[in-house]
Amino acid sequence: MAELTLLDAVNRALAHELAADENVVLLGEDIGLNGGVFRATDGLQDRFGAGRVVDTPLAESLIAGMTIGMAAQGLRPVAEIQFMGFIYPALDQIINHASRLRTRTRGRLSCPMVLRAPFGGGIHAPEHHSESTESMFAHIPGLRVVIPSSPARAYGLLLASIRDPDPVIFLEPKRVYRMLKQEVVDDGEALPLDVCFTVRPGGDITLVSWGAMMHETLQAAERMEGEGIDCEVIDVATIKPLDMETILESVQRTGRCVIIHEAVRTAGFGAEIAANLAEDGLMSLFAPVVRVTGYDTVMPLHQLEHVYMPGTDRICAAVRQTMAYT
Amino acid sequence: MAELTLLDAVNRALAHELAADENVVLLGEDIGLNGGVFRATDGLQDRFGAGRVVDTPLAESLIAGMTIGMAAQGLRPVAEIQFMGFIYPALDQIINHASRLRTRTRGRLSCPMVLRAPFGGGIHAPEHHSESTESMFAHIPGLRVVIPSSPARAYGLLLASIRDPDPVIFLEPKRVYRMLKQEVVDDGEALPLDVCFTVRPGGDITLVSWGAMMHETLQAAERMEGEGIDCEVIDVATIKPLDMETILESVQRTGRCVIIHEAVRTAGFGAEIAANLAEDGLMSLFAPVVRVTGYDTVMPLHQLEHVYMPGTDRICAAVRQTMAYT
Amino acid sequence: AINLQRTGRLGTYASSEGQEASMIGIGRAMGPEDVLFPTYREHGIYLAHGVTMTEILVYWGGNESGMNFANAQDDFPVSIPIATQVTHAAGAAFAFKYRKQQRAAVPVCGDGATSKGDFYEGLNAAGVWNLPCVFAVINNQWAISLPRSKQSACETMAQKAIAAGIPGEQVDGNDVVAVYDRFSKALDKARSGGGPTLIEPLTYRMRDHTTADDARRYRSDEELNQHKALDPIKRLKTYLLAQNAWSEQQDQALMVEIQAAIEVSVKEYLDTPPREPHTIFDCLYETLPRAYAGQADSLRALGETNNG
Amino acid sequence: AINLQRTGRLGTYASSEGQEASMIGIGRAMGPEDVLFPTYREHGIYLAHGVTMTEILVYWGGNESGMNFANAQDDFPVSIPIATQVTHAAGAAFAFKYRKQQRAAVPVCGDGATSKGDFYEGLNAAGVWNLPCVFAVINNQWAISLPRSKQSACETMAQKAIAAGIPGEQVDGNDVVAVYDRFSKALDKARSGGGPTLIEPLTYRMRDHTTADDARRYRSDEELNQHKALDPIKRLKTYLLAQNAWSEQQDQALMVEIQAAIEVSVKEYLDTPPREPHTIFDCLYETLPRAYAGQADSLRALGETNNG
Ligand SMILES: Cc1ncc(C[n+]2csc(CCOP(=O)(O)OP(=O)(O)O)c2C)c(N)n1
Ligand SMILES: Cc1ncc(C[n+]2csc(CCOP(=O)(O)OP(=O)(O)O)c2C)c(N)n1
Ligand SMILES: [Mg+2]
Ligand SMILES: [Mg+2]
Repeated sequence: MAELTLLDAVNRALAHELAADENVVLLGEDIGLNGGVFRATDGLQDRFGAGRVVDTPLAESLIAGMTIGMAAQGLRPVAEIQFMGFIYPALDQIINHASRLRTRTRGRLSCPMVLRAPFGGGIHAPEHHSESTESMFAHIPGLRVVIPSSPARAYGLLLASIRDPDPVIFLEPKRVYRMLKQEVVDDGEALPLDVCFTVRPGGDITLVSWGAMMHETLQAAERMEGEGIDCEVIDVATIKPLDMETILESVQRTGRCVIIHEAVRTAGFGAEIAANLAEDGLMSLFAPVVRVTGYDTVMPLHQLEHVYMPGTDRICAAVRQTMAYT
Repeated sequence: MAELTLLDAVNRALAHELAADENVVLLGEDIGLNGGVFRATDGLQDRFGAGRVVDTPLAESLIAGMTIGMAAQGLRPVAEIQFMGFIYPALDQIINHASRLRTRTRGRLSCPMVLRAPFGGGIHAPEHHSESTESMFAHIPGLRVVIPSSPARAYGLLLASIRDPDPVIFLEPKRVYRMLKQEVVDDGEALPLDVCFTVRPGGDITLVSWGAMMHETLQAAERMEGEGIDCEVIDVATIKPLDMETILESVQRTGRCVIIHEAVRTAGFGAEIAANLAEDGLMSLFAPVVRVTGYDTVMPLHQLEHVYMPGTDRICAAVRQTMAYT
Repeated sequence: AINLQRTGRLGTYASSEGQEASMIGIGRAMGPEDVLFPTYREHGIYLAHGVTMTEILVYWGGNESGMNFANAQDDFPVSIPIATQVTHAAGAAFAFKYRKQQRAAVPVCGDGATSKGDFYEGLNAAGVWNLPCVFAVINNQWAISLPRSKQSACETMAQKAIAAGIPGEQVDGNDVVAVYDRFSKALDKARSGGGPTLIEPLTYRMRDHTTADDARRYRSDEELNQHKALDPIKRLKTYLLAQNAWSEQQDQALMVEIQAAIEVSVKEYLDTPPREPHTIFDCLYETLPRAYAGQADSLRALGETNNG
Repeated sequence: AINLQRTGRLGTYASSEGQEASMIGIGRAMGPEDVLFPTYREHGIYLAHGVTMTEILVYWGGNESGMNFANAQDDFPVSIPIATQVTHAAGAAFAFKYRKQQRAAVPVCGDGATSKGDFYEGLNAAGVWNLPCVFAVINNQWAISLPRSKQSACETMAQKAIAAGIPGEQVDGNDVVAVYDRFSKALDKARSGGGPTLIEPLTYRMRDHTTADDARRYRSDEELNQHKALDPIKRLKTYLLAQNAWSEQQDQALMVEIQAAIEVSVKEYLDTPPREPHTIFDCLYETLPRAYAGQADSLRALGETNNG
C-alpha cells in the first residue's frame, strides 16, 4: 500500500508489466536515462536495461510505425509521445494501420500496442502542449481510447491497456500528474476497460466527465450538495468503446445530464454522449443536455489559459440551469 | 450555361480563380500533365503553365506545410490531396499551424489556403481510398470544412473557399464526381460559406445530411412522400462553422430529425448536430434524434462496401420509426 | 528461377510488367524467416515468398480474406499509404534484434516513396540501431505521372542511404541474377548482425500506373519503346537459350503449365464467395466490445438482403 | 557585431547559452528581405533580425501578442512542433521564386529535428525546385537527453543534404565570423537564383534543454567543462582584445549598456497587461463566424471576473 501520484502510478504499472512480460518494450523520446520529460519512466531503463526502455530518434511517425511492426511480431510495445500536441505526425500510422491491421488481415496479424501521451492544459506549458483532441481518436474504428483521472485508475487501466490485444491510445491528464496522491496497491490488478466508473452516486442530475475535468466536476458536485442538489458523477474512463449503458441508466433515473470536457466544444466527445442521449434517452430527459466545454478557440497561451478551461463556476451554472427545468 | 458534372464544376471554379487572381497557385500530386487522378485539374497546366499548376513530390506533409508558407506570403494556394485517406500526414501541419497561424501572430500572418480532397466510398476504390473523416477536421478551431453535394454547390463553394481569408478543407464526394450533370453558370458567382442549404422544404420531419449522402437522403424523401410523409431536407454544406440556426428553425417546426452521414457513427459529425438539438431544441422534439450512419467498422473492401454505406432503406426505416412517435 | 519468374510475371497484374526481374530476384533471395513489407505492386515478391496467386486475386477482388495468407504468415499486407511500411519494417527488425533471431525485414517501395518522411524516418532508425533491414527502392522511373527527375534532385536513390549512415547501392533491376545476388548478400549481412542496406534496382514501369491510369497523358511512346527492348524476361530467355540451359520446347511447355496454374487460381478466386455482411465486425477487435454488438446484430438481421 | 552578439546573448534565455555565435552570425547575415523560420531557441537570430527583446519576453510570458512583431513582419512565429517550419520555409521560398523576388527563406532547426520527416521533405523539395532556402541545422550535440550520436548514424548533419541533391557544409558554430561568412555567401547564392544550401554550425548547448529540464540526469560535467573553454563570447573578446579592436573599458561600458537595455525590456514586458479574455476569439478567423459569436459574447459578459 503506497501513496502515489498519477505519475507514480503510471511508473509502477509500466514497471510491473516490464517485470511480468518480457515482450513489453518501452520506446519514446527521452524516456531512458532522462526518465521522460515528466519522469513517468524514471528509473526504468536502469532497472530493465536500454534494450527494453528505448530512446528513439525525434520522429513520431517512426515511433508509431515501429510499434506496429513490433506488435505484429508479438512484442507489446508501449510508446510514449512526449506531448499530445506532437502525436499528429503519428495519426496516419494509427488510422491507416494500427487500428486496422487485424481487420486488414482477417485476424492473421494484430497490433497489441499502447501509445501513451500526456494531454490537456492547466500547467502553464508552452504553445502546442495543452490541447485535448481525444475525440479525433474516438472516431477511429478498431482503437481503444483510455483516459484515467486518478492514480488508482491510471495504474489499473494502464495495466489493462498493456495487456489488451488491440491498440490503445492512453491519454494521461498531465494536470493531475502531481495534483494529488492516493493509496494504490501495486499488485498487478488491472481495472476493466470499456466501462464507465460511477464515482459519486446521486439522484438529481448526472454529471459525465473524464480526465482532469473530473476534479472540477467533483468539486462542482460538492458545491451543489450545499445547494441541496444531489449529483451523480460518472468518469467515462474509456471513451472508445463507450459504455453508454451506465450513462443511460443514470440519466433514466435523474432525467438530467451535464457533460463536462476540456476539449473544444465542436465535435468534442461530449457531442457523442449527448447524441446518444438524444436518441436513446430522450424520453427520460426533463431538461436539455448541457455541454460545459472548452471554447471553440485555439488553446490560448498561459496568461489566458484559465479563461479557456471550464471551471467549477461554469459547471455549477450549468447544473443550476438544468435543475431549473421542471 | 452548361451541363456540368461535379468534377467539371471543380475544374471550372479552379480555372476561374487562376484566371482572376495571379496569387492563386495549384499544387499537388499528378495534377499537372496528368490533370489529377480524377481529372479535376484537367487542362489547367496547359492553360496556366507549370509555374501555377505544380506537381509536387510525393509528400503530403510537405504539401500542407508549403501551402502555409505560400499563404503567409500572400499567395492563395489550392492544394490537392489525392485521396482523403492520404491527408493524415498533413494533419499536424493543419492542426498545429494552418488553423492557428492568425491566432498565433495576433493577425500579423494568416493562412488563406484550400486543401481539396476527394472522399467517401461507393466507387469500388482500393483500400484506404473510401473513408470519410470530416468530423476530425470539424474539431479543429480556426478551420473551415466545406463539403459540396452537387455541381452547382461545388462551383460556388469552391470559389468562396479560395477567396476566403482563412484555411478551408474542401472535401469532394467522389461518388458524385460523375454521378449527375447540372446546369451551372460559370460566372464567378460564389455561394455563401457557413450556411446550410434547405434543398427540399417539408413540414413533417427534418432530414440533415451533406456530401454524397444527400442523394440517398433526397431519394428517401421522395419515397416517404409516397407514404404521405413530408420531409424537409437540409444540406449542411459547411460543417465548420456549423449553421445550427437553419437546422434548429426547421426542427422547431417539424419536431423530428434524422441525421444521415457516411462516416463512422461514433464521434461522427452527426453527433455534434444531435448534441445541439439535445441542448437547444430539446423542448420541440417529439421523437428521438436518429443518426443513420456508417457502422463503427473499418471501411470494408469493395465486395462489402455497400453493406457499410447507409442507403435509402436505412434512412426510410429511421424516418418511419421517428414518425411513429406521437 | 525462370519458372518462378514467369509464374511471377503471369501471376502479377500487368501493372508490374517490366519489373519482374526485380520482384523475383528479391522474393527468391528472401528466406521463409524473412518478412516482407510490400506496396500494391509487389505481386511477384509475394508469389516468390509463398503467397498464392489466389490470395492476391481475392484481395484485389475486394475481399480482405486475401491478405490472410496460408503461408508467409508474417508478411505484411499490401501497404497503400506510400512509405508507411518502411517504419513497420524497422519495428519488425527491432523485434528480430531484440529476440536475437537471424531474420531480416524487407521493406519495398518505389522511387516516389522516397520523398515521403516515413521512408527517411525508417531508414534513419535502421542506421541508428543497425537493424536487420534491407530496403528495396524499386526505381521504375515513374510515380504515377511524376518522372524520377522531378521526385528528387538526389543523384541516385541509393545515395539517400548516406543521410542515414547506411550503405546504399544500385543494381540492374532487369537482371534477375544480379538482383538475386545483391539481395542475397545484403540479407545474409543483415541476418548475421551486419546491419541494414539500401538497394535500388533500376527498372521500368511498362504499363499504366494502374488500370485506372492512362500513361499516354504524360509519357512518350519513344521512351516506352526504348524500354521494351530491355524486357527482363526476353533477356533471360535469350541468355538461357544461348547457354543451352533452356529450349523453345521447355519454354512452350512452361507457358502451358503457367496457363493451367493461372486458370486454377482464377477459378479458385471466382469460386470464393463474398463474406457475410456481419463479418465486417469480426476482426475489428479480438472480441467485439459490447458497444458495437448492437450494430453487428442489426447487420446479421439484415443478412444477405442488405441494401444499406 | 559584438554588441549585437552580447545583446543577443543577454536577450536570449540561458537555454541558448553557448550558441550565441551561431545565432548572431545567422541573424546578421540575413537581410531584412529574408524570412526566418525558427524554433523556440533562436532568440538571438530574432533579435539580430529586428524582433525586440520585449516581444520575445511577452511571448514567453504567455501572450500571443509577442509574436505580432513590429519589425520583421514576415518572420514566422516560434515553431515548437519540431521541423514543421522547414516545409513552411520551402513554401515561402516557392513564393519568392514565383514572384521573382531576390529573397531567401531561412529555416532553422536543431540536430534532433533532422530525424523528422518534415525536415527531409522540405529539404528534398528545395532540391527539386532549386528554391532560395538556406537550411540552418544548429548542431548543439543534444536533443534534450539524446546525444547527436544516437540521433542518426549519418556522419555529419551536413551530409543529409546529399539525399536532397543540394550542397551541405559544416561550420564552426562558435566562430561568429565564420558563421556570418558562410551564411552570407549561401544567402547571396540563394537570392540570386543559385539554389539552396544546408549549413551545419557545430556548437554546444551549455545549459539545460529548457528551464524545465535537468541535464545532469543525462550528461557529464566533464563534457560540459570541456565546452566551457570554447565559449564563443570569451573567444571573440580575446580575439578582439588581441587585435586591439576592443578594450576592457569598452567591454564594461557595453555591459552597462546591455544591462540598461534589458531592464527597459523587462519593464516594458512586465508593464504589458494581459489581454481581455474575449480576445481569444479575436484572431481565430478574419471575421468571427456567427456560430461562435455566442461563445465570445458569454466570455465578454464574464469579463475579468472569469474563473472558468
Ligand atoms: C501517402 C500517399 N499519397 C498518395 C498516394 C497515391 N499514390 C498511389 S501510388 C503513387 C505513386 C507511387 O510511386 P512509386 O513510389 O514510385 O511506386 P510505383 O507506383 O512506381 O511502384 C501515388 C502518388 C498514396 N497511395 N499514398
Ligand atoms: C514533433 C515534436 N516532438 C517532440 C517535441 C518535444 N521536444 C521539444 S525540443 C526537443 C528536442 C529538439 O532537439 P534539437 O532539434 O536538437 O533542438 P535543440 O533543442 O537542441 O535546440 C523535443 C524532443 C516537439 N517539440 N515536437
Ligand atoms: Mg515508381
Ligand atoms: Mg540539439
